[in-house]
Amino acid sequence: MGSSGLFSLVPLIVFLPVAGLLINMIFGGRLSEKTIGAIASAATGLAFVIAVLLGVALWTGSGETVVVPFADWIHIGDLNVAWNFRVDTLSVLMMLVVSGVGTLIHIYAIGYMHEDVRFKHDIPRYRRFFVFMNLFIAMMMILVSGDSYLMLFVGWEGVGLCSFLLIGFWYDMDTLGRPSFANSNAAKKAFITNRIGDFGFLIAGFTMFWWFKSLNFGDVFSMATTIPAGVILFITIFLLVGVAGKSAQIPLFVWLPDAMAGPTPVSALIHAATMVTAGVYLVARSAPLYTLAPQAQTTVALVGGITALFAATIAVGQYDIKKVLAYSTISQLGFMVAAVGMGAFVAGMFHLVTHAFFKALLFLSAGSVILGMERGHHHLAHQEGHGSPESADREHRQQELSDSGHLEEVFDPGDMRNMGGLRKQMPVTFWLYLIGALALAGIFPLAGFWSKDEILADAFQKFPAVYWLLTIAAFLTAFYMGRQVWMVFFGKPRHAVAEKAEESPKVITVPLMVLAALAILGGALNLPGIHTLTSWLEHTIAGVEAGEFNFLVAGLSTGLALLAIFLSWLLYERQPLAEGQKDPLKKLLGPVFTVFERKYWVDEFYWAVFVNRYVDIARFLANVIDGRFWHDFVHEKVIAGTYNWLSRTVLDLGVDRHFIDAIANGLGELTKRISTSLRRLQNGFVRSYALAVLLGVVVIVGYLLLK
Amino acid sequence: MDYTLILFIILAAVAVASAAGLLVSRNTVYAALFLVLNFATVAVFYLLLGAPFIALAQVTIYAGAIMVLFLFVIMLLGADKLPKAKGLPWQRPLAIVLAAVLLVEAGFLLFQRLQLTANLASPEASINTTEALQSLAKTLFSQYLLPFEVTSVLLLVAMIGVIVLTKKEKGEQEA
Amino acid sequence: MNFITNPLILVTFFPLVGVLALLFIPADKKNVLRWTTLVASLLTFGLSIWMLTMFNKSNPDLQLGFSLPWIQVAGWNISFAMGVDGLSILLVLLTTFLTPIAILSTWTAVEERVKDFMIFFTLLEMGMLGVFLAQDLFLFYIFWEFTLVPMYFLIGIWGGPRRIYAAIKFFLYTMAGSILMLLAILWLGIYQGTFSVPELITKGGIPGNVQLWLFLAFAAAFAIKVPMWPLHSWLPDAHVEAPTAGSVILAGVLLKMGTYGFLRFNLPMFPEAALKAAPWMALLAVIGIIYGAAVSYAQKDIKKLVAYSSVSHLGFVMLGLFALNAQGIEGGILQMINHGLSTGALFLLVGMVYEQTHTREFSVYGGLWKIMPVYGAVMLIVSLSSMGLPGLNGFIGEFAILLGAFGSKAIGSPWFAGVAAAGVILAAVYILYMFQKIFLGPEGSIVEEVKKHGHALRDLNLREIVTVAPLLVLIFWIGLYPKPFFELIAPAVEKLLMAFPH
Amino acid sequence: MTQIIPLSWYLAVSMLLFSMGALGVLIRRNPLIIFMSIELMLNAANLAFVAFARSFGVPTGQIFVFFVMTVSAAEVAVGLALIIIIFRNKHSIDVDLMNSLKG
Repeated sequence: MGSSGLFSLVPLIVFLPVAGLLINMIFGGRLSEKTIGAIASAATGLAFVIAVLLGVALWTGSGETVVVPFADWIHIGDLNVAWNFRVDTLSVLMMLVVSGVGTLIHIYAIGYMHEDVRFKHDIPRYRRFFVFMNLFIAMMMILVSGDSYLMLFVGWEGVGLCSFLLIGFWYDMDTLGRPSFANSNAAKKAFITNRIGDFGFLIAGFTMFWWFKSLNFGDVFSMATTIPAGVILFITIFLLVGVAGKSAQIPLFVWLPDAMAGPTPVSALIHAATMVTAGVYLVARSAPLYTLAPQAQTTVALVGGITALFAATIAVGQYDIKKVLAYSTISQLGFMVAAVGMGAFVAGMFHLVTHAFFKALLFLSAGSVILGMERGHHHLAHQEGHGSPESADREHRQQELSDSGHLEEVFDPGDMRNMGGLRKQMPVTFWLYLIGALALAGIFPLAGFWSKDEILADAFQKFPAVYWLLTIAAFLTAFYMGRQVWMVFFGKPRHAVAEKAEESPKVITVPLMVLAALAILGGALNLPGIHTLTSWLEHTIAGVEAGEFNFLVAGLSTGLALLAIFLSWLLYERQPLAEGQKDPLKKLLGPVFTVFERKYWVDEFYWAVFVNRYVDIARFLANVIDGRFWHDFVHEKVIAGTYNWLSRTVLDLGVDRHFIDAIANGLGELTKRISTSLRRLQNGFVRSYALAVLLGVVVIVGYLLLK
Repeated sequence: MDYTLILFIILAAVAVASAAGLLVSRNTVYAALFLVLNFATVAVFYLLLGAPFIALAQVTIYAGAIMVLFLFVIMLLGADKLPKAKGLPWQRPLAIVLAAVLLVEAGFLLFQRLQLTANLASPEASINTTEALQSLAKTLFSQYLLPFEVTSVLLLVAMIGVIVLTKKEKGEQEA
Repeated sequence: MNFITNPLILVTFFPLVGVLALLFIPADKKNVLRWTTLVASLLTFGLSIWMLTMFNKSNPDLQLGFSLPWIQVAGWNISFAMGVDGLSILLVLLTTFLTPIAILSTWTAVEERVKDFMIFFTLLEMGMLGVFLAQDLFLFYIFWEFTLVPMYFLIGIWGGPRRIYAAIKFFLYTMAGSILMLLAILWLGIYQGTFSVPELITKGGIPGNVQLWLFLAFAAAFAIKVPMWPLHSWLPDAHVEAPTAGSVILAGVLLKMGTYGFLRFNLPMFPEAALKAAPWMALLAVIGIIYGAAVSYAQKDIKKLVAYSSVSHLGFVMLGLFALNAQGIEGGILQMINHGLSTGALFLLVGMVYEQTHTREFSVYGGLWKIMPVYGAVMLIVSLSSMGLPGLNGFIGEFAILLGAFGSKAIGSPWFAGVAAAGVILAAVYILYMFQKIFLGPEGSIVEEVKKHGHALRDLNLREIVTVAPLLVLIFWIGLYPKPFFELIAPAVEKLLMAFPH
Repeated sequence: MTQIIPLSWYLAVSMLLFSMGALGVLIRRNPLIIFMSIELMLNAANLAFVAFARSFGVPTGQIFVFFVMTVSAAEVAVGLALIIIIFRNKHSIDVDLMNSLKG
């Protein structure tokens, strides 16, 4: 079959992005911005082509799993991990999403980063962005295409690194461009939180190895039934820790909102569409293990459900356009995790795909809004300033920098309270954003409707408690998206900048249109009754069944969504928010809204309970235990001190000076006295010495003669 | 009176006289010349003793090379007379006494103790033949070959040592 | 076999040729001295590669070795015996590899008494090679003690402000442990009738309780050298005060002498005792991992942070060795190399910036990535390698160690590995802290401070890039394709493991 | 015929010269003259050697004289060099001015 030849192309999905990043890294200094962006986009685009080819090969072939051996990696004793590529319907689906959405975001980033690096006055950093992005795509591909848990882990940590690098892309400032450690703190937080998840992953991996003697998916899954259930439960629970870290579930979700410090394309690609869904992928991939451990499934579903609701409530109280989307992402990830936890693997993966479309769309549109605002800000600065536009801008920037101590004086282009009425200034963006928002809210017939309903229908059947959690979360989702759209695009501009906002160029809007089309049509992937995705994934995940379309569930959720949108209209559009006015919800909910706004004080709680305590412990260990105890006390006092005491006091004073010294000094004194008198002989005149020699000769000869 | 005896007595007198001249002359150049004279006398003694090789070596090495070196240095330093210095007051009398005692001891040893009455073989017996010279060479280059070679090393070391010693260090002022 | 052309003899004593050459170079010809030392060390490296080509990697036994009767008096059977096998070959290569790099790093850093420095450094290399190649306890001991002397002077003469204190502390601590080892060596030599290591291993037959005492005596020397918690007190002082090249060699090779000692002597000679001690050693190792990681996070001095991180990293090595299974020991050996590469590189890099700024306080740094992009990128890679990112060398070692320790029968509980794995999180904490404080965030006050002295901070120059580039190559090589390294180690480890029940 | 001169006569001359040389070493302050006196002592010894060689009829005594000459040549060279250095440093060669070894 010709398709087997296609399968051998699979390493290219990793090596094309690697080639892209190497080209940009080595030759990028001499290339123009457009070329750099084009190379990076082309590398990702070609990876997409490869993914499509693989999909076609699977589609036309049997659809069964193909393992493509590539290279030996670690081989110690009975541990044998090779870098093999696993091509099956699940991994190809992920590859398509990653490279497809990835390509669009790369193209978008050509335009976005062009403006961003100018706005932030660091043009050389443009190249670095695309190097990191390509690295991310490569790592993500390793993650989804690996044939063993260890290779998955390689990608898992690799994307964590890229996430770190890209969140901290503007590492020398905070989100508003003031010099600060804030962005790099966010990056660090993401990495370390992810590492906590990775710790769980590692423990799961070790347990797996010592029971299965292998980390390959094939070996593990085929042996799973022969292993005690307790072990499987242990493994799956620890995998869940990893999932919670990577997919931002309770209790490790705190890094994702902060991750919005990265440039918007990063938020869209890594922190919405692809990397954060790796946890969902992991659970779906480990389906054979999870189905053997019902308690683990329950735990996963509950974690997902609670996260979905919890994050949705926080999203209601946020003002930053990207923060709302970030909490929305956590919430939607909760939907997916809940779905795969309940065993509705197809529904989870389906939502993963559609969510990638519409959340990427939303983030990128939000980026477009922010860019528009920044442009408006720029114009305003020119009008106020004097001389040439560039110098005015620089002056303005310097003034901003010098004022960095005062938060309120720095304009925040991402704050929704500064926006309003933007649909007139940015019509294209508005329509695109609207599509994304409706899809997320789950309005028929957009993609979100189908995928969310499939999850809800499954939950309704399998896990009522989770069903209710998710339904309320869905209601809140529609509400906060409605709130956002009303606040940003309707009403009157609440800030001079919003009046001057400008529409984004084509390089930004065109990828958005493609994503919008996908957000509208994405539901077609797994329409009820046809179940394309279900039959696609059936080849990989054994025992998936097509969900029944439940009109009651669908009707209820649509109804709730519409109600929520209506409520948000009542609150935010009938009486549009005025400049400086407080959120109307605040009056309504009072302290509850404050709780949402302050994110339940989870960050503060973690800070107080874990971070500060760790810092305290570290300081204590370093200063008190290591410094004062081991170093100053044990070493200096006990060891060195005792030795000194022994040598100085006991031996030197006691034994030496009063006993041995007495003898030695007496002898020494005698010698000294004798020598003092004798040294007079040493007058230094060579002739006296010769005379002495002669005297000696005379005496000796005389002695010999007289003897 | 045999002419050799007369010769011996004259030579001995000259030798002792020149040594005494060395001892007392204030001028270094004169001292050196006295010594040359002494060396020459001793060379004649060697001839009398049937050692022509040593005699000639004495003339070339001592009277020629070494004494010329001495004279060079004397000329170089220009310090042919020393000013009076306080010196060591008891040095000179003590030295004279000790030297006298030594002389007495040696004379006592020579004439009282050892009783060396054996006469020397007649000079003609060996001077006339080259055999003595040949046997000297044979002994030197067979039995004493190693010491002979070592002397060459010794001379080399002395040469290098002298060069290093008298070489002016870099940057040192001309004295 | 011709004794003189034996590769081990040549590798070990070639540095002496370098010393001889250095003796004839006037002390004020600094560049000639540097080049001579560099060339000598590169030739030593070349010789070690030549040795590698003659090494048969499928043979688990000692190779290329020889044994000459040496001191045979009063019934003592001391021989001049050397040999190399899978346990030591990588360490030999690491030594010869790191030495030229360390010498390159001194090019502008050491300006005073260059001749003495280079002579001590070259002597140090000889001592270390001797330690790794000696196969007679007596000879081993001589080399072991020999390494102290040059290092003592390197710290004591070219070190920081408290160098005398640090040098003496370093010397006394390591010396104190060695005394016990010397006693154990003498016991073995007298009662077993030989000092030869392979003979002692095959002879065996030491009763259990005696084994334990001998094990402890050897362990005292090695544990101080490693250093294992709580005997690590000398390390931060020595590292902070040592000159950069000294730190590189200290972290890169000297500490490995301790772990190597455990591997070469403690495990095969006293298997019963090792088995008994394994949980306790693992406990100390795990405490070291966590403790080192926590303490390094609280440091205000960059070099001190890296020094304490060594305590943590070597805890991993010890945990791996006492897992007493293939994964643990092979991972441990590889981790020794990894630590030599990444921590060595970290010290090098810290030294490079120190040369420009003359301070190592975190508080004055910040935002250097913008000014020194190449330096930042290199530091990032090395840091990631140090915290065990997959694809770089650190991961391979740590993963194998933790995996081995997790299922180790000798340690007996997965808890140790579980807690040690948490050390991986803590490693991320302190490494990222270090990276952030130096490279990220706004420009630190040091940037202005340096400008005040009339020259701006510059990125790495060609020599500095050449210095670290080989390390980077190996960091990636081991991370991506560790197979050739494991192939060298595996047979010897399997042979070693024969002594232990499975 | 030639009168045979007894060995002891030669030895007496030798002895006399030796004593005078020793006296010269002791009473003169000029190092050059001290050196010459030493040469004189060496010569006295040489004379004794040759006389003995003649008396016993063996060449060894002469060989010794030969070696003594070589050594004294080397010694004179080094010694004179030392004197020159001393003069350079002290601008005087009076041995009584040199007592820096005084205890």
